[in-house]
Parts: sequence; structure tokens; C-alpha cells
Amino acid sequence: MPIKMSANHLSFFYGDFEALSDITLDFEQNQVTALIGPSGCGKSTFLRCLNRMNDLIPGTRVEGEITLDGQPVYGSRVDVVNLRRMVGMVFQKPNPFPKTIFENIAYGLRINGVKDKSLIANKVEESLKQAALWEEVKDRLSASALGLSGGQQQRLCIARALAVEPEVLLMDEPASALDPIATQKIEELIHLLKASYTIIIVTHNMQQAARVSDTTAFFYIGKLIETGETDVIFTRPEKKQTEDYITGRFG
Amino acid sequence: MPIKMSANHLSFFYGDFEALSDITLDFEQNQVTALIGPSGCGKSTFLRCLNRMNDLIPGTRVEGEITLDGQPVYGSRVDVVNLRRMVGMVFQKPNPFPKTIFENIAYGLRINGVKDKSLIANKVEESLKQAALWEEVKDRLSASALGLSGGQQQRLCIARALAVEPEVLLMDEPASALDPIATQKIEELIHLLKASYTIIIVTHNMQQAARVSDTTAFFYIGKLIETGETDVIFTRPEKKQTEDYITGRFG
Amino acid sequence: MTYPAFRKERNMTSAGRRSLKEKIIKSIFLGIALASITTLGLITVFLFLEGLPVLQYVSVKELITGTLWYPTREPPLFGILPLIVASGCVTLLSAIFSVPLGIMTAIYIAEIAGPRTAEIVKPTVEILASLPSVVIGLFGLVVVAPLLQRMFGIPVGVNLFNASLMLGFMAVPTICSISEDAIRSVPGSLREASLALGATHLETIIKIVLPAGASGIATAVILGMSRAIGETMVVLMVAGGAAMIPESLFDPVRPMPASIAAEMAEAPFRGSHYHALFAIGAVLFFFTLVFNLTADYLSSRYKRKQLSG
Amino acid sequence: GQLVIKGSTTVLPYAQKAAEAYMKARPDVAVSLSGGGSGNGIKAIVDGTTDIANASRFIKDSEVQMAMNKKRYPVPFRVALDCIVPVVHKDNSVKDLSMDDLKNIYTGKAKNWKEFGGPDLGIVVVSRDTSSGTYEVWEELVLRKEMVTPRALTVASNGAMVQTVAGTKGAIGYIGMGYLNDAIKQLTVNSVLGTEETTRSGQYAISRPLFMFTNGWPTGVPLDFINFIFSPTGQKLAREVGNVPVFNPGN
Amino acid sequence: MNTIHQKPAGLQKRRLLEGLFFWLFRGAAVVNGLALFVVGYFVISNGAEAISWEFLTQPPTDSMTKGGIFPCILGTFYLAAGAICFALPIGVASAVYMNEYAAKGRVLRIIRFGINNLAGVPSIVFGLFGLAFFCIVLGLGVSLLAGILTLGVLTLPVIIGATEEALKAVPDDYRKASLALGATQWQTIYRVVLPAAIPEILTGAILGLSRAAGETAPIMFTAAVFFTPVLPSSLFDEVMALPYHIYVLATAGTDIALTRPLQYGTALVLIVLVCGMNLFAIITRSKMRKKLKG
Ligand SMILES: Nc1ncnc2c1ncn2[C@@H]1O[C@H](COP(=O)(O)OP(=O)(O)OP(=O)(O)O)[C@@H](O)[C@H]1O
Ligand SMILES: Nc1ncnc2c1ncn2[C@@H]1O[C@H](COP(=O)(O)OP(=O)(O)OP(=O)(O)O)[C@@H](O)[C@H]1O
Ligand SMILES: [Mg+2]
Ligand SMILES: [Mg+2]
Ligand SMILES: O=P([O-])([O-])[O-]
Repeated sequence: MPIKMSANHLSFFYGDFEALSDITLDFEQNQVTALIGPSGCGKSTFLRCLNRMNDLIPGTRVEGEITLDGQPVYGSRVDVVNLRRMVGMVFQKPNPFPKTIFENIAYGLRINGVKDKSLIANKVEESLKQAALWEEVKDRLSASALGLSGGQQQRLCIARALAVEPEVLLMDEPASALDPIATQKIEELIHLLKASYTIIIVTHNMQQAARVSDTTAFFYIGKLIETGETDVIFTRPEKKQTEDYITGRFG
Repeated sequence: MPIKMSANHLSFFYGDFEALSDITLDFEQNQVTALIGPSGCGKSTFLRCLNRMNDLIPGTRVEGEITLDGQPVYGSRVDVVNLRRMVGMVFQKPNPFPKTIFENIAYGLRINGVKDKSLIANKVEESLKQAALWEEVKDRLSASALGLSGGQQQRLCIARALAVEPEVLLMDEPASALDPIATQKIEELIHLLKASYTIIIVTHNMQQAARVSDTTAFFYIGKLIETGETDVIFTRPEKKQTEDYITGRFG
Repeated sequence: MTYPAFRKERNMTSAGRRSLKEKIIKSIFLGIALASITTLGLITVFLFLEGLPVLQYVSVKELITGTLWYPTREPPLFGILPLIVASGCVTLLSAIFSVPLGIMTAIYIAEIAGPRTAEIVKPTVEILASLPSVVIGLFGLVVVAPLLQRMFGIPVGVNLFNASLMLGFMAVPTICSISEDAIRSVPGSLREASLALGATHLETIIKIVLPAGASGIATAVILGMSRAIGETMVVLMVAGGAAMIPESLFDPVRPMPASIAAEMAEAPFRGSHYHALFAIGAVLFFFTLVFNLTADYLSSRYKRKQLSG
Repeated sequence: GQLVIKGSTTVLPYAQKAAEAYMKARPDVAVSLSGGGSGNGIKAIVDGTTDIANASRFIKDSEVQMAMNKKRYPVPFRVALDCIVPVVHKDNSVKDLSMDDLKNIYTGKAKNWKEFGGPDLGIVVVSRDTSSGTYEVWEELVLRKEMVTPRALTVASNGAMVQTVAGTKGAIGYIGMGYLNDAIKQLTVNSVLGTEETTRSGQYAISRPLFMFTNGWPTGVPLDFINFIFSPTGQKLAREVGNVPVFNPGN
Repeated sequence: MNTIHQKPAGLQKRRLLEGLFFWLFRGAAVVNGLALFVVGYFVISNGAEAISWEFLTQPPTDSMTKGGIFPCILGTFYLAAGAICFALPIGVASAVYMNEYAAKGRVLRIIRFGINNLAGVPSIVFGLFGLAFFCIVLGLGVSLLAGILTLGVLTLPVIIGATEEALKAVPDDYRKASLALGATQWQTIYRVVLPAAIPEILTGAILGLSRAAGETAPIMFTAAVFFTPVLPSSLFDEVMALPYHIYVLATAGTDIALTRPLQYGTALVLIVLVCGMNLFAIITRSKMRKKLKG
């Protein structure tokens, strides 16, 4: 598989605090990569570097390089707005807008200047189908998104992200706020989506990482300790720390 | 050992929601009883029934009986102020008053009308010694209590509770906000205190329950599933649910 | 399906125009924000611009310490000390009513009342705050003044006491609502700690809650007094209007805002009287600024304490 | 047509009454009326922002100079007289005060009514705001350049004066003659009762003329209005608002 | 050893003291209600008689001793509505800048400091400022427009405060979600943040409106006149206004006792207007807060 995104010697600082140091990691196209590691090790920080959401936090600094399709994401001519359209993101807590279900999905199109009503309607339907939510909501597209259950809300957020046709999808613990059944739906969805997207997912749940990902990267206190095929990492990790973490000895 | 406190067919309601149903449980004098169970099972609610802290929450209701030395705690002639002085409480998050270390301990005495300075000073010293904090703070009694570390603050809270000479000491996850070393100190302290007090402790940590308690009671969704000597509960529980919980199969 | 509408700009760069537009929007907003604080600057500038010329007629010392306010005599006498003292007196005296009342009401709402009762008391206080000051003035003039005359056997009912009483009630809502916030922001864990030690609710309130909320409550008191010192209609209508230093509670007085309001309409434009009234405005502004600065300082300290505590 | 009138608040009640009657007689003319004081009225004539300026005093030299510079020629019309009478509470037994007595009272030298053969009662001096036209007359004619006592209550209008004096046993005040009513008692001054006749004849000491100024000799609507003012109907209106007509218009 | 049934010696006294103080606190709350009731009763019982269709729709006559207060109602409406039209866009824009754009730092601190102090400036000082700046420097004279601008400046901090609260209440999640979808900051503000905040901003605006309608001192020298028989037809006309009318009738009328009913009637109209708007805002706000929580 070709490499879709990659980080080269990436370091990240909150003020003086080095939250990530010297991370080098590739993400293959149409693959699911799981980022695991104990709380505070920098998984979220790393994920947010990929679509430059960290830019919003004042006093932060990036060293090293991230590329998307070989082009530097932190290049001076890069427009973050464009970048974020290409690198979508789903958050830990479902965060639908306080709008209708339809408008939640249509939002991304509207901000892209799409005005054609039928085009929008088609795309909304397509995205909801992709997110396996269409059947559940097709009769109440004009109801408030806030009335959906947690799991539905999260799938709505995924549909919303898909509607702008990103190429990479970042997910930061997308199922941690959900019950087991909703979690399972999301995991199934990730399986379906990887045919069309490159997916990078942060998770605290080892089983989930093992179930959904092709590649796993283990972070520890801001460092990338080990990365490789998920099977290998979970059965024959090279590093002691990885093994300790996976077997639940800490974290 | 004589029975110090006991609950008889105790049920507790938050509005219509029955958080505890029909709990019958005795606490022996000079023993440590641990309450365990998954999150939301009603441990804290039960604990707070014992010193009527739940009275503060509007819309709640108690059925059944709790006795202290055989006398009903919810009796009409009981003054909760008096009750709470006899049944002390330590909370999950250390909550020292924003006063000096000395004043934190002296508080309970002052509100009880003690004016004699040397008496107060003696009692402050004694309580701090009982709480194994004296050596660490004796030189800065007039410094703010907020400047202490988390573990020290928690021991301060224990000392504060001891200063009013309660007979029963309730502790709701007293070590969950603390690091391992501070936790160990608190556990040692509990060992020392049980010579003079009847102690009831809520904990999420199985190891801790096993280490500090004589008796363990297992709660599950508002019901008392099983209670007995700690050794027995942790090695040969009678109920399947208890075993599942203790071995980490849920919760 | 593909959507040429946005598939075509599939690269990360470009979009110079959009970012230009964003920049322009942001600077417009900055401009407006600056404009709205510029008004504060303008207020200061104009008060001084129109107030300073009075120094052609009196020295600063005479202005501030002079006890005779005869602005229309020939030559005029511009001593505003009686006005300053009057403002100080009504403010302090009103605080004697409003501070205990406001804080006690706040305690009632935040600590004692059940949620239902609080939901009635709070709007009551807020509505009290919204009563137009001219209506309160009317009330003081028509109802309270004759009442005071009869009750205390005093010659006139419009006086220092009446004005303070009315101002006191006007300051209560300010003091109450800010104190209530301060009391509510005291962590519940402190309350529980105290109650669990066998303290009564009252002891908990007085020894734990109030000290912990002290700087917030102090802010409330100061803002309440700031409201009282700047209030115009009440002192215009019920203070009596005598420009003298009061010797008793029932002396008529003429606080600064009353003087400005009563005289400005007929002060010849840019004459000495006009400038003198602006100078009073500047003094009044200075007083409220000091109050507000103090409140600002206290509340920022209180926020910091909360963050760290 | 349109007619703008500005200036003295002393003249305002008369001007308003006249304007109302005038508009009834000439429905095609809209009169706009506002106060602001004599000085502001004359300034408006000088600036050309009004057709008629009311003034409770004659134009000053400095104002004439300003008008000349702007090539305007204010023309005065003596439209009524303002007779100011001292009043006391209706129960007060004092009937007459000399000009010197009044001066002593208003400067604060005399403090008790018994000094003037009245009851043993403190005198409450009520005065007008120092910028009022009525006060100016009082200051000039009664106080003769001495200062009114700072203890004096100040009220904003004749009406308020009546209210205050009527409600205060020891009060003395002064009002335009037309405001006299049963609630208060008029005093004679130097044994002369202030009436229309004694004022017009100059026997009564405390009075002054009221003016309307036009810009140049009036033509058109302003002329018509001034003529209306000097008609018997117009002069009767002066009497109604408490001023003294410049001639006896009959009943 | 004591038991829970024997109260220790001091406790009886402590409980007594507690009861006593709690009654005091209750009493304090009651005093507020009483004050509101007394003032309300005074105005309503006296004012109700004066209210009639004629009173609300006719101009004053007979030197303002008879007739109605229509010009005052209209004037107050124009003044308050105009002030909000002026203050709302500026206030919202300022708050948006402070809350959404400005980086935490000195500029923001200075702006916020300025706004806080603006909120504490006495209304009479706004009147002086309006006189010196709007009436004289800008040459507007005593006019509706000068009053609108003066009241606008006065309500600005109210609007800014309310808007800031409203914006703060919008969860950051919405902003992040929008930005992560590739929305620009302005799109995020315009399409997500403001719509979510608009109900609370509007209640803030109503509070501002009622404040503007009830103020007397700022319009005394800038807009209001004693009496004008014509209704304002342009922004440069002088106007009558309810609060000023009350003041004038109560302290400077030709016959104060005679016009008492008019004073009460006007006060009643003003109170209904101002407190009504306030009550409406308070109720909708508390409903909204509950909905957010629930
Ligand atoms: N905005 C911030 N400012 C300063 N430090 C931060 C900030 N966000 C995160 N950090 C710090 O950076 C480190 C990495 O945080 P990050 O959120 O990336 O961890 P994580 O691996 O996602 O943890 P978790 O599993 O708990 O979400 C932590 O030490 C955290 O305290
Ligand atoms: N103030 C309250 N109002 C309504 N319901 C409550 C309240 N406090 C607790 N509950 C509910 O009562 C049940 C028991 O809560 P409780 O806090 O006693 O559980 P717990 O066993 O202490 O849990 P944890 O281990 O998480 O502290 C839970 O379902 C909880 O949601
Ligand atoms: Mg994270
Ligand atoms: Mg608990
Ligand atoms: O308004 P006056 O100039 O007559 O006082």
C-alpha cells in the first residue's frame, strides 16, 4: 500500500513541555492504524498534529515534518482549512451541532459553497448510509440531532466528517463514551470505511485496537516505542514496555 | 465484638429512583468494614445514610432503620449535628478548609464551644499525631492547608475528623485521588485507627479492600449481595456476582 | 458520486482569497471592539475637556475643599466639598442598609431556600433591580418623605436619610446577586466537610462559606456602593438639595449627581458653571473608577484563588 | 407653518399655554417648544436655531455683541411680569415681613419664627436652584447680593415649592404669584400685598419683566404669534399661569 | 459516653442561634419582596385610575395637567429601540471579537477592563458625555439621535456582557467540530456559534432595552424635553420620554398635586414596560438554562 501520511522526526511542545519527541511514523493508504498508550502519553496530541487542530492552542510549537501525499502539512503555503477538509476528524465525545440531523451533515457542504439542493440531499443520504445511520434516521432528518442516542450521535459525527469527502479520517477514542452495542456498530463501520479512507484511531481499549486496526503504534510518555502489524504487536511485541502495557501491567 | 452501627432493611430513594433497596448490614466495633461494588451501585449513598449527609439532598427519602449503639439514627429526637459529630467522615477528594493547618483541626473544637487555647493546641497536636502527620507539619502549623500535598491534605482531613472524637469513621474512597506512597500511608493509618474507632470504608481497589478490612460487603445495583469476613469474600465468595466482580470480570 | 464543487480544489495550498477575507473580517471585529472601549476613553476625554476649564475660575484646592457652592453668583463660588461629602454620606449610609440586606438575602437564596423558593426570590430581586430610578424617586418623594416627617417629627422629609434608604434598596440587587454567585462558587466539598464535623448549617455558613467567598462578596459590596454613588434620580428627587455639609441624618443634602442633573440644563453653554458641572462629573467618574478598579482587582484575585484552590 | 420657541423655563408655562391656544386658533401652525434657560434661548436666536427665544432677563451686552458679529438683531418684547411672593405654611401666624426680614431669613441669620412674632418654630428656608430665573430675582431683589444660606432646601419649580411649603410647618418659600393656592399663605412685603395691580404699578417690590426675543423685527408666523401674545386673550393666559399681564386684559 | 439522643450542653444554644439567624436571613429575603410589593402596590393602586385609552393615545393638554402621555410612550419607544439598534450590532461584534478572535493577553485584558469600567460609569456621566460629544461636538443638538447614541453607549456593556456569557455557554466541541470539517473561523462563528448563542443574546438585548427605557439622567440634557406638542418625525427632533415626564411632573410641574394621577399613571406605564421586559427576559433565560442543563 502507498503511504498516505507520515510524520518525520516530529516533536511537539506545549510551551516548554515536550509532549511528543521525535516521532517518525507512516500511515498506509486504506489501512487502519491504532495509536495506543497510557493516558497522557501524547496520542491525542499526535493525532491533532495531523490536521493541525493544535494550531488553535496558543503557545504550542512543532518541530519536524508531517506530509500528506508527500507534501508538507506544515508548509508555509498550506491553508489549514483545505488541509482539514482532506483530513477529517471524529472526537471522543459525540459533538453534533444543535441543528437538525440533515443540517449537521449538510454543514460541511454548505461551508464549501455547495448551494445545489439536490446535490446536498444526495450527499447527506450517501454519508448517512456510509455511516450506517440512514435506516435509523431517514424518517426524521429534520429532527434535532441532539435527540439521538450517544451511539447514533457518534455515527452522525462520522457521517458529517465523511460528507466533505476527506481522504484521511482521524478518530480520537470515538467509542469511549458509548455503550458496548454502539461501540460494536462503530467498529463495524470502521471496517467498512477503510476501503475508501485512511483511518487513524486512538483507543484505550486493547481489544478494540486488536479488532479494528491493521497497524498499531504504541506511545509512551511522548515517544513512539514500537509500531508494526497489529497481530505482531499484540502477540510478539519487541519491547518490554509494550508487552507490559498490553498485558495490563500498567496504564 | 459488639455491634456499633447497623442498617435494617434500609432503602433509599433519589426522588423515584431507588438507589438502595433493603440493605441489612451490621458494623462491629473496632473493625474495618469495606464496601465494594461497581460504580453507581450505591456505596457512597449507603455511607452517606450512616451520618445522614444525604439529608442535604432535596427530594430524597429513607425507609428502614439505621442504629448507632442501638438507637435509631433517623429518630425524631436525633439532632443530626450531634450524630455527625459522633460519626465522622472523610471524603474522596481531600477537602481542607482554606485556613491554616492549625485552624483546620481546631475548627471542630471551636464550633463545639471549646475556648481554652492550650486545650485546643493539645488536641490539634494529638489529632495530627494520630493521623501520622505531626512530624511533617509541626513546624508550619500556621501555613495554609492548601499548600500541603494531596496525601498530606487527606491525612489532615482525617486528623480534622478525629479531633472531634467521633466513634465511627466513614471514608469514601479516601485514597483514590492519591499516589501509591500516599495511599500506603493512609492504609497504615487505618490499621492504627481501628484500635479506637469503628471504620467503614468505600473503595474501588480490591487489593486495598483486602489489605485494610476485616469485613467486606459487596453491593450491586443498590443491593447488598454478600457480606462476610474479608478473607472469605476474597477467596471463597458464595455468590457468582461477587466472584465475577472480584476477579475483574466486570466493573 | 463525485462533486466537482469541491473536488477540484483538492490540494492543501491555495485559498489566498479566503484567508484574506478571514483577515478582513477579523480586523473589522477588532475595530468594533476597540471602538467600544474607545467610548470609555472618549468619556474621560470629554469630562476633562469640558471640566478642566473651570480651573480658570478656581484652583483645584478651592474646588475640592471649598465649602460654598454658589455657581451663579457674581463672582461664582465653586466649592464642591459639600457635594462630595453628601455623596459620600448617602453612599455609606445606604451601604448600612444594603450590605446586610443584600448579603443576607444572598445567603438565603444560595444556602437556605429550596430550589422552588429560590426561583421566586431571585427574580424578585432582579425585578427590584430593574425598577426605574425615577419611580423609586417618586416613591421616596410621595410616600417615604411624609412618613419620615411624621415618624421622626422632622421638619422636612426629603433628606440624607430618605435618599440613603432609597439608594440602599437600589443597591441591594447588585450586592445580592454578586454575593450569591460568590457563595455558590464555594465548593460544596467544604460545606460537606464542615457539616460532617458536626457543625450546624449556620456555623458552616459563617465560618466556612462566607470567608471562602469573601473576596467575591467584597466585590459585590463595592459594586453596590458604586451603583449608589452614581445614582442620579433618587438623590435629585429626595435628598433635599441643600449644598451643605450635613450634621444630622435628617439634613437635606445635595450629592454630586443631583447637582449636575439639576443645574446642567440651565447652565450657559461653556460658561464657568457649565465647566464646573463637568468638573463635578469628572470627580464622580473618578470615584466610580476607583470603586470599579477595586472591584476588578478583588474579583480577579478571587478568580485566581479559585483556580489554584 | 412652523414656529420654534426655546429658552427660559420661567417663561415656559406661559409660552406653552400660549402655544396651545395659538395652535387651536391657527391649526396650520405647529409650534415646537422647549426649555433650556434664558441664556440658551438667546444663544439659539444668535445661532438662528429658533424663531423666538424666551428670557426671564434682559439680553446681556456680551450677547448683543455676539449677535452683532453674526449679523443678527434680537428684538425684545416685554410679554409679562413675574411677581414673586413669599409664602409660608397656612398655619403660620406671621403675616408680614419686611425686605430686611426676608433677607435675614434667607441668609440664615434669623432662625426662628418667634423673632417675627410667630410661633416658636424653626424656620425651614426653601429656595430654588441657583440657576433658576426666579432665584435670580430673589437673589437680586431680596438678598441684594448676599448669599442664601447653604442649609436651604432647594426645589426645582414653583409647583414643587408649593408642595414643600404646604407640607412643612416651619417653611418659607417664594413663588410666582399665579401658583398661590389654599395650601399655603402669602405674606405681605413691607405691608404691600403682591397683586397684579401692585406689581404693574411698581408698588410691590419683588418682580421682574419677562421677555420674548425675535430675530429682527418679526414677520409672518412669529409676528402673528407675538400679536397673539399681546392680544387680551394672550395676556389672560399670562394670568392663568401665574404671571402678571403687562396690561389689564379684563376678565 | 454520649449518645445521639442527649444533646450536649452547647448544642441547644447553637441550634437556637441557628434558628434565629435563619429567620433573619428569611426576613431579609422577605424585605426585598416587601419592597417590591410596596412600590408596585403604590404605583399600581394609584396609577390604575389614570390609565385609560385616552391616556395612552393622547398628547398632554392644558399645560400637561390633563390629557395623555402618548408622545412620551412613543419617545421612550424610539429612544430605547434606537439605542438597541445601535448597541446590539456593536456589542455583539465586540463580544465576538473578545470571545472568539482575541488571543488571551494584554489587548484582551485592556478591552475587558474598559468594558467593565464602562459598565460602572454613572448614568449622569453618560448624560454629560452625550451632551458634550453627541449634542455639541457632533452637532446633533438636543435630539432623538443624541439620546439614542447616549443610551446606546450606556447599554453597550450590558449587551457585551450578555453576549459574552452566551458565547461562553456554547460548548467548545461545536467550534472544534466545525473547524475540523474545514470551516473557516468566520464560518464557524457565523453558522455554528452565533446560532447557538442567539436566544441568550436576545434576552440580553431585552435587558438592555429595558435598561435604556428606564433611564432618565442620560436623556435629560441630550434628548428629552419638557413638552413638545409634535411627535418626533426625524432623528433630529426633540422628544418626550416616560421617565423624564415623571420627573418633570413630580418636581417641576405647574401644579404638582393636580398632576399626581398623571405621575402615577406614567409611572405605571413605565414600570409595566420596563419590568415586563425584564421579567420576560428573566423567565426565558431561566427556561433556556434549564433546557441546557436538562
Ligand atoms: N492544551 C495543553 N496544554 C498543556 N499541556 C497539554 C495540553 N494538552 C495536553 N497536554 C499534556 O500533553 C501530554 C499529552 O497529552 P495528550 O492529551 O496528548 O495525551 P493522551 O495520550 O491523549 O492521553 P489520554 O489517553 O488521557 O487522552 C499530557 O502530559 C498532557 O498533560
Ligand atoms: N444526588 C443524586 N441524585 C440522584 N441520583 C443520584 C444522586 N447521587 C447518586 N445518584 C444515583 O444513585 C446511584 C448510586 O450512586 P452512588 O454515588 O451511591 O454510587 P457509588 O457506588 O458510590 O458509585 P461510585 O463508585 O462511582 O462512587 C447511582 O445510580 C447514581 O446515579
Ligand atoms: Mg487523549
Ligand atoms: Mg461513590
Ligand atoms: O429659565 P430661566 O432663565 O428663566 O431661569
